[in-house]
Amino acid sequence: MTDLLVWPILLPLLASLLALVFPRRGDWIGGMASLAVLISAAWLVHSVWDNGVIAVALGGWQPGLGIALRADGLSSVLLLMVAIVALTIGIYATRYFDNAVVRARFWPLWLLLLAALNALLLSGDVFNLYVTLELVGLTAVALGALGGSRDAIVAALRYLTIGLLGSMAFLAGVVVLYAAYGTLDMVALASVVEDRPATWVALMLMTLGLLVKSALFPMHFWLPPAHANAPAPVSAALSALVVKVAFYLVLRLWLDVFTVALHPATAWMLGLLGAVAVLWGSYRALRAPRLKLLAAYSTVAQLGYLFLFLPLLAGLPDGPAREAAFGAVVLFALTHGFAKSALFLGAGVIQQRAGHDRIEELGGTARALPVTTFVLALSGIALIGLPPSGTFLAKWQLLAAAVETGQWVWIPVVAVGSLLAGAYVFRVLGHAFAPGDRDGSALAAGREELPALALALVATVVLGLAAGGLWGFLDFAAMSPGGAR
Amino acid sequence: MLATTIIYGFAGICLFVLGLRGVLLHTTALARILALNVCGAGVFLLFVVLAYRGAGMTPDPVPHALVLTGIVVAVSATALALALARRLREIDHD
Amino acid sequence: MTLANGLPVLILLSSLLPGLVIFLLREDSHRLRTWLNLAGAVIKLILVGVLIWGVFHEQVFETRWMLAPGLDLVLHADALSVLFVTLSTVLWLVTTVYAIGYLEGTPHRSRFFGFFSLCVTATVGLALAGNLFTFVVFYELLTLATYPLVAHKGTPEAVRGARIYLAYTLSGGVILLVGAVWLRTIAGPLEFVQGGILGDIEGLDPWALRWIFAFLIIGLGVKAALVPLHGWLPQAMVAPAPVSALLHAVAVVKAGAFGIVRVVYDVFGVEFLATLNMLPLLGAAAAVTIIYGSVRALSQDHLKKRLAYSTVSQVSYIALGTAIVGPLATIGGVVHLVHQGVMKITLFFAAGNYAENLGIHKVSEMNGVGRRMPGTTAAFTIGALGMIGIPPVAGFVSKWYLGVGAVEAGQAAWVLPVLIGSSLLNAAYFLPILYRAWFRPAPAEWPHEHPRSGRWEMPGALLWPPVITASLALLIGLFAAAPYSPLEWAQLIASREYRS
Amino acid sequence: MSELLWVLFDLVLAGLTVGLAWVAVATRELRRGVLLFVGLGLLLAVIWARLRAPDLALAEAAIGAGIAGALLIAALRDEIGVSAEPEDGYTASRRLVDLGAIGLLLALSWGLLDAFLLSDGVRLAEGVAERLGESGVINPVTAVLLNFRAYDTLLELAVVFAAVLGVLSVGPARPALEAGSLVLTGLVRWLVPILVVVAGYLLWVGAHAPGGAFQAGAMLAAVAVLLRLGGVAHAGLPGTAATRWLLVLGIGVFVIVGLSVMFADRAFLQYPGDIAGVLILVIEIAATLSIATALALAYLGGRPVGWEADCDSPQHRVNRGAADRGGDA
Amino acid sequence: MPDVLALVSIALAIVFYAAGSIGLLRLPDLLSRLHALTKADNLGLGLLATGVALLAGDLVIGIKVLLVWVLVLAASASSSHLIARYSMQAGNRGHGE
Repeated sequence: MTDLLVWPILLPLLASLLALVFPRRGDWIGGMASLAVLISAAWLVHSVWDNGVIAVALGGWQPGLGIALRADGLSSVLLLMVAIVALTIGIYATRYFDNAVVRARFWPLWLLLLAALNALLLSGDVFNLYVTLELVGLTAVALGALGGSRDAIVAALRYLTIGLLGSMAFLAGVVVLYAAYGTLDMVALASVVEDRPATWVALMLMTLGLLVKSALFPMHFWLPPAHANAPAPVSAALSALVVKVAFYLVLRLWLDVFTVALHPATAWMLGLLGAVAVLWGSYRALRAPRLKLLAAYSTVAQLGYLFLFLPLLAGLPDGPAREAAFGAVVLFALTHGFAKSALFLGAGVIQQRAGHDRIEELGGTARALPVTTFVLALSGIALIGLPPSGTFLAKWQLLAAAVETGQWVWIPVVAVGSLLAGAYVFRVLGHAFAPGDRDGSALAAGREELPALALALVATVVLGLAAGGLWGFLDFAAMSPGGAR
Repeated sequence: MLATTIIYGFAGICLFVLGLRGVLLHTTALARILALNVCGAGVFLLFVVLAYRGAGMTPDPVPHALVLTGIVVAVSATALALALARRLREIDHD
Repeated sequence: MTLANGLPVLILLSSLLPGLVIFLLREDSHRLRTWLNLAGAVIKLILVGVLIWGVFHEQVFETRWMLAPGLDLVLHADALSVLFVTLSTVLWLVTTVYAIGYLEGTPHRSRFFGFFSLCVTATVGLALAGNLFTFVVFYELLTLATYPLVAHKGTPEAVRGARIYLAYTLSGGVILLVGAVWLRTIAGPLEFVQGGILGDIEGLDPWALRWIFAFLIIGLGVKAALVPLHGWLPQAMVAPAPVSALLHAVAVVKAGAFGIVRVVYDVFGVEFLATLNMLPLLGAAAAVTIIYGSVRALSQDHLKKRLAYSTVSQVSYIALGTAIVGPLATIGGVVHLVHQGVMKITLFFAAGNYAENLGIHKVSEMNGVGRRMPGTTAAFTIGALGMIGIPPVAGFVSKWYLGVGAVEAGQAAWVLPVLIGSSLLNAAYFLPILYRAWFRPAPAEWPHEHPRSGRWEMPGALLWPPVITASLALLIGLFAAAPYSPLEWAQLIASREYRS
Repeated sequence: MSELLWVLFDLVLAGLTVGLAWVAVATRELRRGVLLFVGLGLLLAVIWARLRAPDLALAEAAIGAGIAGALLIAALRDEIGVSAEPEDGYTASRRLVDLGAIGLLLALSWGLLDAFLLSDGVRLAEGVAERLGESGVINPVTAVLLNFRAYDTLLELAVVFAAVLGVLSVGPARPALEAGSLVLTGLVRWLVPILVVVAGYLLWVGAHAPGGAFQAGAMLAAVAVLLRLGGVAHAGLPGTAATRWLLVLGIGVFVIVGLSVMFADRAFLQYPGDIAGVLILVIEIAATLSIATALALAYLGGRPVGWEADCDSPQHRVNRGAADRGGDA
Repeated sequence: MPDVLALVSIALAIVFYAAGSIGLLRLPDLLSRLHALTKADNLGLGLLATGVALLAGDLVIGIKVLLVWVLVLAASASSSHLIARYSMQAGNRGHGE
């Protein structure tokens, strides 16, 4: 049963190799591999649901010496989300890249990215996290530069340099940790870490690296050009998965490994950066001339929300309130993953159909593609946090936690952020009502729009109504074996 | 053994900080890649310093393996960065 | 899935499913769309009939669905919700018929009727909400469903009006959300209970409760068009007639007023709220709105704008009723919920007919319209008289109870002048229209008149709805004391709200 | 007395390294920066040797100074005729960055000082020494690399694979150099066989002495660089299909060995004791070939000629030109 | 005895290296600098290699070290030839650069 953990990593890795060797059959290999990953992810979630945390010591060496792969509630749920989103984006990519040569370049990199994301989510070793972060970074940059335009290359280059800087900071943190505690395994670290300068410096460096990679406010400038100029399926993966996975690591480190050294002051500082990110990201999204740029800035804003949860989780004592807040941050991450990828795929359909994605001249295309406009509306609802979406429940819990811990300052931030989000979403949707001639038939660009529609529906309807089970699944005990606290 | 650790440890920290500063201050891609490699060298030096256990003792092999991995990762990142930079120059020239 | 917890969901689905199917229909499948709409409306009416019968006999209907730990989506039918559900179901059927007639030959009808059904689903959901969380969910859904309706025509003014509408309602929604979360966190799950729950919970800081009450009322006030927050309502007049009829008589505006009634009676409990002495503030706001709305209505030449301002003032009667602590005033406020709905929808139907048939938009163009369109104008007259509060039309009943309630509660000093003043103002802006319509000679020819086809002045689908709603208003006024009448029902609600 | 000598030596070496790094990073003139960087690489190799890390000294000299230096000098060659105009205007203000750098320096020193006080200095050294017998190799670094933390090395090969995929997808390779002068071709003809033999030796010796897959791979890549400089366009790389297989070989063998072991119901990459050494050698051979191919392709700077000839379906052969420009995204 | 010999040869090597470096800094033009570098440093390396070989005492290691010297000789000879040739082609005719 423990060898379940290996498949989500090895399947896409092997498929990536095959996709390079048999370039012409990239679509088939990619589709099969993504499907296989989805099945293994679902099976993994099922077995974590049955018997809590699953771990395997690779090479048979006990974790101190060797590397352990671990899957608990948090990582298995994210793994499932990555698998679903990747499969859907993969299907869309076969239609998006009509040029077989570019597709032949896309598939090996794409499957490698999928393997890297799964490896990062399952890794239980701090240095191994560095290598997986690096692998995610490089594949993301290579995919981003697939577009070939000058802006794409400049953005990819800056994304690479900044990403490497982040990785170096992370590695410096790993050095200090290894120097102080002599082990690289996260669970071992969690039990041995003390509240002293070495831990603070290590935590600061690792968090700094991860903040750069998850594009939190001051270090967000590389994200909008990179996500806006990458091909649509790639920018969907970048915004929904790559940036999200960096936040997952912050969550894992803060709540699982360094809980002893977690001072409310540092959590507040992150929360503050998150608040500024929310306001700044939403404001810039409001003024973005292009749809994909709007979506990219919206990612910066939504990540700000995620970081708002940190001071709240730090402030809440163990108990139902904290479990609710923790479930909320996971639900927020999941819903944003689905909604943002749907938004980018929708933008991709519009860009290919209209030749551009400038919002002002969107009217005609928005009417010709009613399903895509509906997708933009659904993902917009999820971004604002209006009821049928999962984000609404997450924001409710966020506000509830803010009231519970008495941290009132986050409430106006969330309120204004939601209104700004409403402004930039409905600015786009307003164009769908512009007067016009014939309305396109329901599924004008059928197969291209279905993946986006599926993702948007998951974000709003499924995660909105059926999210109740998430909290049960994530109950705190499953998060770390034996509860290191 | 203490003197060696302090000297090279401090050298490692200096390299790391120099590299970091270089990346933030330079604008051309090549200069930034150089600075990144220097930054990496600094971190690797720290790793090896904490692996060093005096003249007589055999050093701790784990950091050595990690640094080896680090060097290879650094060179592949450099290769990708240089390829992107070259592509950029090609686009600018035609 | 016994009937007890299945019925509320069925009522919701009866408009949700047709709506979703209509979205997917191609533009030219008119008959299927019409048939779907009407079938949905009729089925809902039947289900609501069963609901009324059940609730009258003390049967409990409740569906519960856990969305998140501590946050359950609860649909629970009690006396107050049944009142609002009946109102919206009946008027939805009538408005559907009207809309089918009104939108004949216009583009984007699948989209229109899809959102139209979603809007009613949200309203019914809001009415059946069993706790504050569910109420907020459907409250926001209502905003989403009505935005495309307001922007339906696609003209720049329509899109601008819709954007203003959205700005107001989203802001209101966020404020309501903050208030609801705050209350939910400090006071636990807020299941609506007749007579309120906060009274029995100790250790709640009164100042926090005052802030929360303010947040909730502001959030709801946006949709109930209390004075500073009413700006969106006149702008939303750009919407097609059936939308402005549905929006201003049944869905949006009533949602706000209904929300205020829920918060005052079933969350805080009116006796407990009196101790917090926040009700005078609400009363003052309502009074100001009533007067302000009527005054602004006077100066509006555009017929629909005048009706809009009239709505602004009329809805605040409900808020006024809730603000006065006393069973009679409560009855007055709650029953006005229904009466205003029926009367106002008649006026909007009539206004729609004038615009559709004769191209009349302004009051100044309405000379002699009574002769040309007797049916519609007769309905308009009944509606207008009701608004002024002249018996036997329903409006008189609610104003009467409000007046008597005020006297009984000893607050006649400021309530009576407001009531009388506003009735006079109503007369001031409605009677000239009636005079102009009946006694002034008709102009040589109407702006752009539709040729008279067949015996009636207009196609049946457009003529009969206003006539039906007008006669309904008359019947409710005449047979107020009959069993199952809105007044009877309001008395049942009031009796359960006041424990003393 | 010899203790003092060593301290003096360390001071000079460390001081020299930091000085060289400072000038390499601070210089405005790219050419000098690159050459100093190569010098820095060699100095680092000496430091690794000084700190008793021979494997790293080899790797640093071969990869850090060698291959990375070659890549940078090749990039310099493309740079000729281009003024170092800023790519994109953003640079954080100098004072802010300097302040941050000093702050970081102090913080890191404080953290490491505290870490050294806290730790007993042994960390994982004893653990590896005890289990070295079961690892199937004698050289502890190779044991850690290919047995204890084999998964890290697998992912590291994936990183190299990702980088080379990126290089291949970005654009076509550099134009080949014309044949070198008689002396150069003579040198190449002599050096290439020697280098190949040394690479083989390094690969073999890795099991019980400093050496191993990465150093050998870098050596083979050096052969490719030499051939390329000598005017051989394909730099020793076989045809497209074979090159694709070579690139894939390293990770493929690694994963297949790791998986096949699982059929004997052992964990992934848990080599059976007796044949561990053999398995490690097989993996190392495959890894060497993959790394050499990857680094050679990186030196080429992009897709070799005819790289995507077979992968576009017939109807797209028409806009092959557009494809090379990356096509519309 | 071999240690003394090794010390002498390494000392000599240092002298030659110093000469090469000074030559590099002082000499006016490219070709003469090349001349100084290749000559002095290679000889210095030879002496150093013999010194180290003697210190190591083991024949195999000694041969390997000398092999290093031979390879460096070949590399520096051909690279200095190439640099000279390139600079000649670049047209400075061997004086003052």
